[in-house]
Formats: sequence, structure tokens, C-alpha cells
Amino acid sequence: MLGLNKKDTGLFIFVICVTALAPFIMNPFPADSAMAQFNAGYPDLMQRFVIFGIFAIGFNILFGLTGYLSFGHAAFLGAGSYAAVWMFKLLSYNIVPAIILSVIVAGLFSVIIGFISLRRSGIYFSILTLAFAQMSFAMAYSVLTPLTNGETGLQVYNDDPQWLKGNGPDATHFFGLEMRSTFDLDLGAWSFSFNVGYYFCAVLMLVAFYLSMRIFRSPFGLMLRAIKTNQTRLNYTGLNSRPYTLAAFVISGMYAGLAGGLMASMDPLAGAERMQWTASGEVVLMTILGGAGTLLGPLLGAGFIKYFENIFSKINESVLHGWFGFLPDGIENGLIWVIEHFVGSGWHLTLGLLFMLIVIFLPGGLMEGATRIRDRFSGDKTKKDTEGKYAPAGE
Amino acid sequence: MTLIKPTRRGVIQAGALAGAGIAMPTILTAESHAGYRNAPQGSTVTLGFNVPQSGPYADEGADELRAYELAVEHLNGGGDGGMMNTFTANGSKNALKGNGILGKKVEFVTGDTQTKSDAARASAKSMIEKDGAVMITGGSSSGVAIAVQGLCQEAGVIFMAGLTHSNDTTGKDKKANGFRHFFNGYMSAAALAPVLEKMYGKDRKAYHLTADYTWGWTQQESIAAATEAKGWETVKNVLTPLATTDFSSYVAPVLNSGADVLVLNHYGGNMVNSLTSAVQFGLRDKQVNGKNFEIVVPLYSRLMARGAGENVKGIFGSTNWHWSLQDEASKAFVKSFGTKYGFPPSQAAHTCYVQTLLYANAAETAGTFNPCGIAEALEGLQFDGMGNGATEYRADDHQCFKDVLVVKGKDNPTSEFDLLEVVEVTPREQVEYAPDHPMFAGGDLGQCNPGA
Amino acid sequence: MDAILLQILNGLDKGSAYALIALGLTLIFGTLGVVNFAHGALFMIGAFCAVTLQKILTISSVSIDPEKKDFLGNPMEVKTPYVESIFGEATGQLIINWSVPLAILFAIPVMLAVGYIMERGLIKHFYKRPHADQILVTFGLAIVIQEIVKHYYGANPIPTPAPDALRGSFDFGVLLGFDPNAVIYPLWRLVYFAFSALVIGAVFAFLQFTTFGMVVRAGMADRETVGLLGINIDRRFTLTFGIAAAVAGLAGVMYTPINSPNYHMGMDFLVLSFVVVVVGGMGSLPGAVLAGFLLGILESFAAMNEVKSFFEAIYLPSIDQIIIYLVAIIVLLTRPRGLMGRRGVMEE
Amino acid sequence: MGILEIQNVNKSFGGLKALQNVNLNIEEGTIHAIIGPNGAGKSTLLNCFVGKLVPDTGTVTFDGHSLLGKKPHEINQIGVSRVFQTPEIFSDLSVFENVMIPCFAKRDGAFELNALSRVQGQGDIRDKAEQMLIDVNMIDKRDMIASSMSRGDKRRLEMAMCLAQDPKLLLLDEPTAGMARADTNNTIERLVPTTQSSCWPKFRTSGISPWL
Repeated sequence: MLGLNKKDTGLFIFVICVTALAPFIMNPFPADSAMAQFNAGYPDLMQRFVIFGIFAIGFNILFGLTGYLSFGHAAFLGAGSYAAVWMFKLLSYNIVPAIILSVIVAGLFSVIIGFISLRRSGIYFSILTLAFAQMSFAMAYSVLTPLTNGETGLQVYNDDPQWLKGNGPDATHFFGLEMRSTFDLDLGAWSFSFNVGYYFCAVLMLVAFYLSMRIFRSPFGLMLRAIKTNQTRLNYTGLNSRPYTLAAFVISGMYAGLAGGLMASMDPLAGAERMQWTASGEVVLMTILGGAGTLLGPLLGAGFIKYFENIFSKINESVLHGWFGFLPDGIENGLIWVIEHFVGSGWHLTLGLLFMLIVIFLPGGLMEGATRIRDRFSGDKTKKDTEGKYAPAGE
Repeated sequence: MTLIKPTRRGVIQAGALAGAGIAMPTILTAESHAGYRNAPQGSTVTLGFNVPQSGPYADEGADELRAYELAVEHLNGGGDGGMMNTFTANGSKNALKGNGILGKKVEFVTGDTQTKSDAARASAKSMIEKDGAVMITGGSSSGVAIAVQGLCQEAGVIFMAGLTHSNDTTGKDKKANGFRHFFNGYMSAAALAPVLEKMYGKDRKAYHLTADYTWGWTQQESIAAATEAKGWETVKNVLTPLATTDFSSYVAPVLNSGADVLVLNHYGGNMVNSLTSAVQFGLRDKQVNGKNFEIVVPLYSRLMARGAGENVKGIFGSTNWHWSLQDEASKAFVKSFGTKYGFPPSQAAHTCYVQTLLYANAAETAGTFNPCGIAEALEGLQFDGMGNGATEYRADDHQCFKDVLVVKGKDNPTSEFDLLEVVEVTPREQVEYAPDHPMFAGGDLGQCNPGA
Repeated sequence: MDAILLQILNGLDKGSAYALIALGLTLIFGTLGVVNFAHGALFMIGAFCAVTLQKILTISSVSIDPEKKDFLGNPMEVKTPYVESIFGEATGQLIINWSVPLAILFAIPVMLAVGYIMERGLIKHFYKRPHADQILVTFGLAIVIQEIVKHYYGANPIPTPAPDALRGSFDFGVLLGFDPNAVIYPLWRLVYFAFSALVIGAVFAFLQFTTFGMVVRAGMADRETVGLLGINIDRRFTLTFGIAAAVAGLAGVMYTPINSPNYHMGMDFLVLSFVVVVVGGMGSLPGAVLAGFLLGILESFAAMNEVKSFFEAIYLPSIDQIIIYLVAIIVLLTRPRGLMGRRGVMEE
Repeated sequence: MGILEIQNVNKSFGGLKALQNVNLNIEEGTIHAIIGPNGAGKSTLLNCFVGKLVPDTGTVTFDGHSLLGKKPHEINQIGVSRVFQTPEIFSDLSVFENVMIPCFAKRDGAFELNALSRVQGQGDIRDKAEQMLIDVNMIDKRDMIASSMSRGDKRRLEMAMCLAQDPKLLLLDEPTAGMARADTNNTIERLVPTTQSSCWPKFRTSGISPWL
């Protein structure tokens, strides 16, 4: 189907189903139960899952396939966001021109940075991309304030021109369909939110995922993988690796721009921190954590990190008391004292520990974990799957 | 936020879809018809405390959180009541009853802003969308405050700003749903300038080091204008990158620039490091133009000042509130905070505590949690007994006007908390400005948004 | 002229911190082939060794002074450090006063132990793993270390002053024939520079003149061959890691009086130190030192008002914001492997 | 006029003169071997043909094109393929993919952004690669990951990759070193027919190679 082989079609249908049913899957616990804290099915976080999914899928096309580790991809995300917010300021809250422009701007930006940075490889390439991104961040935070609104972040003001707005809505919309519209469904104790913005992002994420599958299975993807394993041989085989890497860089930059544009479309504010090295580092971590070079891995990694950031950081002492209130006081306090270090303001600690545990025990990232579980259940441990899975993160 | 009201048909279809899995689901629509976003259901009301828990301001965030928990305890009738006993609104006793707000028990959710506008907005959104918070408060930087304030305006909940000092928060970025109790750059400058004139004379040449982002600029602009009005000359203003950790390169040229005062428009870690560098370079031991060289830190944070150690001794600055104030309200607050946590509260804790009580009181007087009702109750509110003397929430820009403290690093601290001494309480009239003052112009409060 | 001299001094000073961190980082790259994102955390641990020693020395006996009142009006607790009661007040205060230099003695064994545990417990298993895995695991470790420190010491900076005798500033210019007060420089910063030069010199001498150093250098050149010679390279690599950790730690200890340490200072230096290492050239020790000082000095010059206005005139405002990265880009584009890098190291 | 002409080529590394006034003229359809002891400059000479090194002076012309200053992929596209001394293959890819890549290079040139077509759908490429694997007797290994093969197999694979491009000039650097005897013979059998076109195998070590 759609030019995919049977296995990929299966995977794609699986992803479509999960994304479509996410409002149910993310909210497994009744809304009033103690476990509701772990529910992630509210619009903002679900949007973030798919948006960062797009970002990571794109990054994986560069890093997972060619092995070029960019430490500056956040710059494209930020550039995309700024472009989108400017479209809101100048034209209207319709997100279509905003998203188109954000992809174009990020694409152009990545052509320039990629063209220069790809003259070097290995860590030299990483540092070049890092340097460009950090320069963009520093300037967006200070000198470029007229363009970026600096520390505060670019946002839409009432006195902005918005030439095409007319009587259009006062919130981001897709030809009148507001991104923030949410339909809440209560089923007994359960509550599920269906948000327009989420489904809009989800559709684009599926398109992005589909394109990434096609790229993985294309001769172009084959060349990219060849670059990762032996660039010298590729050159002596008559192929010019530079345009291939540049194309991969620009494609992943455009994915980042799309993600940035969507972020602004869901929440029309673009902050400079989006370009900081920590933001670039985050997408690197997402990709490696999920499993670089795998199709599904980046999505998993993005979901994993965003889940921790948004859910674990919100568990505070009083929530813990709510959970363990039934225990005798001494045990309750002891238990809370221990757990407290890992949630709330200690959520970073949990994240750091999980990074270490995953990379120590699952060298191929979360995808390797998934494969192991599947193999355990199917009882077929010898089956080697060379079509769907490529060597994990490489140098 | 406008929600699509599910039509009858839509509900039935959705019910049929989901009903396949669950027998006889009860179908309700989440949104009550209260006419505003996140109207509290049942016997509780949820407030969202959005503070930095990681990053450089984590300690300040932790102190804010302590204050919020104390405020919630007091609102729910626990503890000794703190400033609830001294707080008077519009000349009469406050409307708080110690049974929660409007009879609903106060619950809260917390989140980590990470001092990044993106993360802060994500956290605030999850409080609004997931936890049903009807008010968001907190924060320790202006960028975050402005970002979250904008979000709350769109979402239709009230934002009670925490520590934010930029003129823009109630200037060009003011919002109808946002309220600031904390003072701002202009007020700091207006309070500080007369004291500086008195201490250091009219004929001074000032060299400014300024953090190169919005807050730094507005702070520098304010202080330069105020001191120039007193006859000072601004020799130079040098912008320092946010990421600077070692300020030696910026401090080194100061001594030979002809200036005899150094103004450090820095906050937090930047302030600690630039002040430390300035003292290391021996600036304070020197004489220029026949006068002692002086350093000024317009915005003090006691928590951060601790990081600079002995370097703060004798250095002037301003602060929103200090625990050593001897009015009844401050004493009551310090007592309940100190008894609970074992150390005195910071100015960030104070402003957050006060904001929570103000919100609760506004809800009580308005008789609703509807943001528009609350805004109406807060606008023009005259209150006292909150540690800052008689205060007004100005309707035009939602900024509190109150006395401003000028403080000095204490020469002989008696304890680790005793770092600053209040040298002057600048009366409110002196720091007041017109709503259309050029430094605050350009903004638009807009309409209050109840979100539904 | 005096302004330039001042900025050169500043540059050397910043440069020494960069160089010390980068030196260890490139040593770990070169010998072990590991990308250590936890190296900034080692620097931070070093700084907190000084903080810890200060805390240990000021562990106090508590007595109640009914005369004084604390902030709640209760009788105040008066603390007398045990050091003062044991050695007498004057000696005790002197010891506390000199806690930062004393912390060097404390930090060396601590850092060697930290390095040993890190290498044996974690890094060892990652020699053959891809760099991406190394980055992820060491980054995770850095976060964990950082959070632990934050938990015990809080997020605010903690003042750790230099000894009184070294706290003032020093009229450096007079020595060189400038007018008095023209070039005044903090004493402790001069101490920091001298100390760094000493440590850098010691590391180079160690690698140059000892058998151990020879094996390490050989290992940097060709790990497999040295392994084949039957030399127990692994044990030596463990020690190398320990040395790198100790160098970063010492840099941290001595840095505390310059800027009060906080839990995220390691992350602040991490990116910068990678830039330094790469500009110097992967796996080149002299390169790391050279690049450290070069970037330190250029950064200082970029902060000068004259330089800033010059660049503003050619439409490059706020040059000090971007100078480090701009220099990195220029160096890497003109010299493919940094200033002194070797072919083939970390190029895949 | 030969297909490959080398005139007065000099190359020195520092003080060491690796090549001194080398002149060569290779006719189409012939097989040549270069022999010499270690360090004689054989590899240096080869490197000057494929763009890895640029001679200090002299000219290298192939089929009317000067090779000086050309990038490796450009030289390959003119028709020069090289088998390396230590096998250079795409070790993370399957054997079949390894052979497909040169087929793509032959068909599509140095760069082609065929990001949305499918490898599966490239019938001509697949047929050609399959035929090549049959020719070198490796069809049974087509789905193996290249790195998991023996050294001899890797070498054969590399040769298959070069042959798949129908090069006008084939440079072989010790093509049979490390191969089992049978494999060596297979290789020779496979090579002989191709020499009808212009191939120029090169053997570095004397003695081992049965060609000398």
C-alpha cells in the first residue's frame, strides 16, 4: 500500500491507529483517581508528543542514516517558529501560510548552515553546527530583539497589522477551524479530550512519518546509509557524498522548521530558548534514546522525554501524600522522602538515571527494548530482521 | 478558550463509538455552563503554582513554593493565619473566612518553569488543561512572566505574577487577565535615585553594566533616567551577554573610564558574578575624581546576594520587601513562615504569598471565580496590612503601587539571613508614574477573557 | 595600551580555566576515545570539594546566647567551629580562611577516586560503543551528579572566598612601568593563572618524562598496537582518566573564589570546553592548551568597548556574544582538524 | 595513444621522493602488473590515478580527460574503478545492497535525489546486481551483512562492486591476497573475460599472485 512493503504498511497502520486513538491511550486512568497524575491525554502534551515526534523523525533522517551528528538543529526549529509567528503578526491567524513559510525559512537556513558545516565531518561537523546554533540563540536573545522580541519571545499583539485577518478568529486556526477547540468526552469516571490542534499535528506527523519511511526505503536512503558505513568507498564508487548529506541535512532542517511552525501554530509564541544548545541536545537524546536509525525510535524517544518533563515534574509532595495516605505515618513519610527526590523538582534526576540505564542495558535504545519484548513473546530469538532495522546509533 | 460545545448528535455518536467497549457509559460534557474556563466543580478549587524548580533560580522557586503552601494552609483555615489577620481591603477587613475560597477547599498543582518561556507555558497549559487550574501564579523572571501572562489571557484564567521586575510586564506586555504585585525597574530607579544623591552627591559619573536582554535594558533605561535627573552623568552603558560567567573583561576597563560609580543592571547569577568581579578588581578601595568609587545594584535579591558573600557589604539597591520590616503584617508573615520552615521568607516568597491572598480575597468579594469578576474586584483595590503599607492595584495597568525599600548590604550581619538593612522606605507618591509614561507605553490591556 | 594589557591578563585567566578543562577532556578523547559529557561535572565536583571542605571546617558546636535574638525573636544560637575550639581561635580562623588552597589537598584524592570509580564503573564499558551512546550515558551521569549536588547544596551560588592575604588587588602595571592604578589586577586571579600554568606544566612533564607518560602517548597514537605489546594499557588508562578528573577538579577548586560555585557551573563550561578542544584539534594536548588561551584572550578583547564599536560599524553588533563560536567556525573552515589536530581522530 | 597516459609524474612527501619521472602508456584491452618491493611507490602511483593524491608535477590523462585535481567520484564516473588493498566495502549493509550502490552510480551519475522512489522497484538495478552476485558466486550470501563475511569474501564483494560498473580501467591492489586457493581461481576466472575490455589489474606483492 502507498508504495510500502507489507511490513512497513503494517507499521504505518499501527502508527496511524495509535495516533488516532491517542486521546484514549494517553488517559488510561479515571480522571479523579490518584493515578490520574500519570494521564498525559491533555491537548498541550499530546500536541508536544507529535510535534517533537516530527522534529525527531527529521533529525533521524540526518543522524540515523548518515551518522552526521548535528548539535544545532534547534536553530531550525526556532527559525521556523519565528517565521510562523511573523506570519500571524502580518497576515492572520491562519496557520497554513505560517507553516509553509516556517518550512521554507528553516530550509533556506539549513542550506546555508549545512553547506558550510558539511565541509567537515565527525565531531568537527558537530561543533560547527553547534556554533551556528549558539550564535543564532545569542543574537535572537539580544541583538535581534526587534525581530525576535528577545527574552520575552515573539508574540502577537492587538496592534499588529494582520492584513488578511478581517473577521477571522482571534486564535490560530485552519481555515476557521480553531486549533484550541477541544471536544471533551466523559465516559463514566474517564475523561478524554479530542483537540483539533492535536489532530492537525497528528496528520502532519503521519505525513512526515510516511515520507521518512519512503526515504528510508529509497535509493537515496540507501546512499545515506552507505555514507554512514563507508564514505570513502562511496566516493570511489563514483558517488558524490556532499549533495547527499546536504540534501539529508536540508530535509531534516525542514522537518525541524515544520515542527517549529506547528509549535507556534498551537501556541503563538516563539522564545529564543528554543534555539539553545540544550534544545538541540534534547532532540539528539530523543533520537538516541528511542533508537537512532530505526523508523519508530525517534517517536518513542520524543514521547518518553516529553512525558517525563511534563508529568514527573508536576508530582509534588502533596500529590505523594495523596497516593500514600493509606499507609501508616512513619512508612508514608519515609516512602515520600525517598520518592520526593525523583519527582517534582527532582525530575531531572530520574531522567538522568533513565538515560544511563537505557543506554547501558539497551544499546539500541527503546526500540531494542521493544524488539526484545516482541522476541520474548514470539519465542523466536534467532530471527534477524535486516529489512526493517538497521544498525543502531553509529559514529 | 472557546470549546466546541458538543452537539447532541456528536455526543451520541461518540458515545456509540466508545460504548462498544464500556457498557452503558454515562455521558457528560466536561464544561459546566458557568460561563468561564475551569469553573471549580465539587468542593475544591485548584490553583496552579508555576515556579522554577530547575535552573539557576531553583532556590527562589522553592521559596515561592513554600510561600504558596503557607498561603493555601492559611486560606484553608490552618496555621496561625499569617497576614490574613492584618490584611485590610478598601478600608475594611478582608473577606477571607479561613474556609478555603468561596467555601471551596483550596488545592494546588505545581510545575517547573525551568526559567524558559516555552517550558513555563507548557507547564501552565498542563495546569489549565489537565488539572483545571483556575488561576496561575509564580515565576522568577520577566520573560517567563510575560509569556505565561499572555497564555493566561488567551486561555481565560487569571495570572498573578510572581517575581518579575521588567517594566514591560505591566507596560507594553500588560494583559487584562494579568496582575503584578511586585515592583518594577522604573520604581526601583525612582526610589534609589534620591538616596544615591543623598549618599554620593549630585556630581557623579556612572558606568553601567547591563544584562543584554529586555529586563536589563528597561532597568538600565530607568535607572539612567532617574539618576540623570539628579545631576549624574552616564559615562557609558556596556551590554553583557546573558551567558557571561566571568565579568572580568567588562569590569577591568571601568576604573580608567573616568566613572566613579558602577551600576550593575544584573540579576541572579549574573549579579553575583559581576559584583564579585567588581570587588575583586578593588574598585571599592579606589578613589576617582576625588571621590570614593561606589557600586550600585539596583535590584537586590537576598537569596542571591548570599552567593556574593561579603561583597555586598555597603552596596545600595532596592527590594520589594524585606523580612526585617517591623510593621505588624510583615512580623506576622515572618512569624508564620519562619515557624513553619525555620528561616525567614524572601521577597519572592512574600510577593507570591500576597498575590495568593489577594486573589482569594478578590474571589470572595466578587462571589465568583470568573476571571472577569476577579479582575473587576482587583482593579483599583486599595489594600493594606500586607507588609508594604497602603497599596493600590491600579486599574489602568494592573500594577501595584506601594512604598519601595532602598536597602544596603549590611556591614555586620548577625546571621546568615541578615544581609540587607533597610535604609529608606520610599513613599509611594515618589515612585508613581502615569499609565502612559513613555517607558510603559505601547501596550494594550485588552478585554478580560473568561475563556468560555 | 594598559587596557590591552588588562584584557590580555583577563584572557590568560579565562584561558587557564578553559585550558585545564579542555586538557582533561582531550586526554580522555585521545587515550580512551570517549566523548565525556560529564567532564563539566568533574569541574563542578572539584569546586564543591572546596565548598565541602569549608563546610567541614566550619562544623560548629552550638550554644544559646540569650542576649541576641534571631529573626523570630527567640534566643539566638551561637556557633563556634570545632576547628576554633581545637586549635584556638586565631589558628582556627586562619585554617578556615585558607580553606580554598587547603582544598587542593582534599580534592586530589577525591577527584582521583571519582575518576577511578567513573572509569571502572561506567566508562570502561563504553570504549567499544558508538560515540552517540557515550554522549548519552555521560550526559545522563552529568545530570545525576548535578542533581545530587543541587540536593545537598541548593541551587544558589555559595561564596567561597580566597584567603584574606590573597584577596586584594595588585598594581600589576607598576611592575611594567605604567602609571600607578593603570593596571590593577586581582591577586587571586594571578594566583589562578600561575597555578594553572603549574598544573599544565606538570601534566606535560609527566607525559613527557615518565614511562607511564610514554605509554599513554603511545596509546594516544595507536591504541591497538600498544595493547599488543603486552602492556597493561587498561590500568594505565584508568589512571589517565583519574588524572584528567583531577586536573578538572583542581581547576574547579581554584576557580571558586573567582565565581561562587553553583550546581550548574559544569554545564555552563561544558559546551565551551568542547569548542576549545575541537578548535585545538581532537587528541592534541598542546592544541587544547593553545586554543584555551587563544579563545580566552579573544573573548576578553571582544568585550572591549573599542572592539565592540568597531564591529558594530561593520554590522556585527554584540561581537562578544558570538566571538567564541565565530572563531570556532573560522578555525574549523580554514584548518580542517583544528589548530593542531591529528588526521583521523573523531572524524567519522 | 593509450587510454591511460602518465607523463613525468613526480611526487614527494617531505624529503622522500616516492615517484620520480614516471612515464606510462597503457593501451586499451591490456593487463598490466606493477611489481616492486615494499615502499617502492606502487600505492602512491595508484593514488595519483584515483584522485587520492595529486602529483607535484606531470600529467595523468585518461581517455582524453586530465585526472589532475579531479575528485575521486568524478574519476570513477569517467570509468576508473579501484579495489583496495584492505577491503573497502559498506560493512553495515547487506551484500546485495553493496552491489546495488555501484549499479546506481553507473545509472544515475554522481548524485540523484531519488528520495521517493523505492529500492524495491528498481528492477534493472536489482537484476544487474543479482547477475553480478551470480557471476562472483556469492548469490547465496546476498542477504548477509557484509561485515560478517570472511576477508576473502569481502574482497570478492569489492571486486564485484567494481565490476558492476563496467569500468574502462580496473585497478586492483593485491586482489587475491588472503583468499582461499579456490576463491583465487574463481576470481581469476571472473577477471579474465573482463579484460577483453580495458582492465588493468595491479598486483603489489610478487610471489603470491598467480599472475606473475
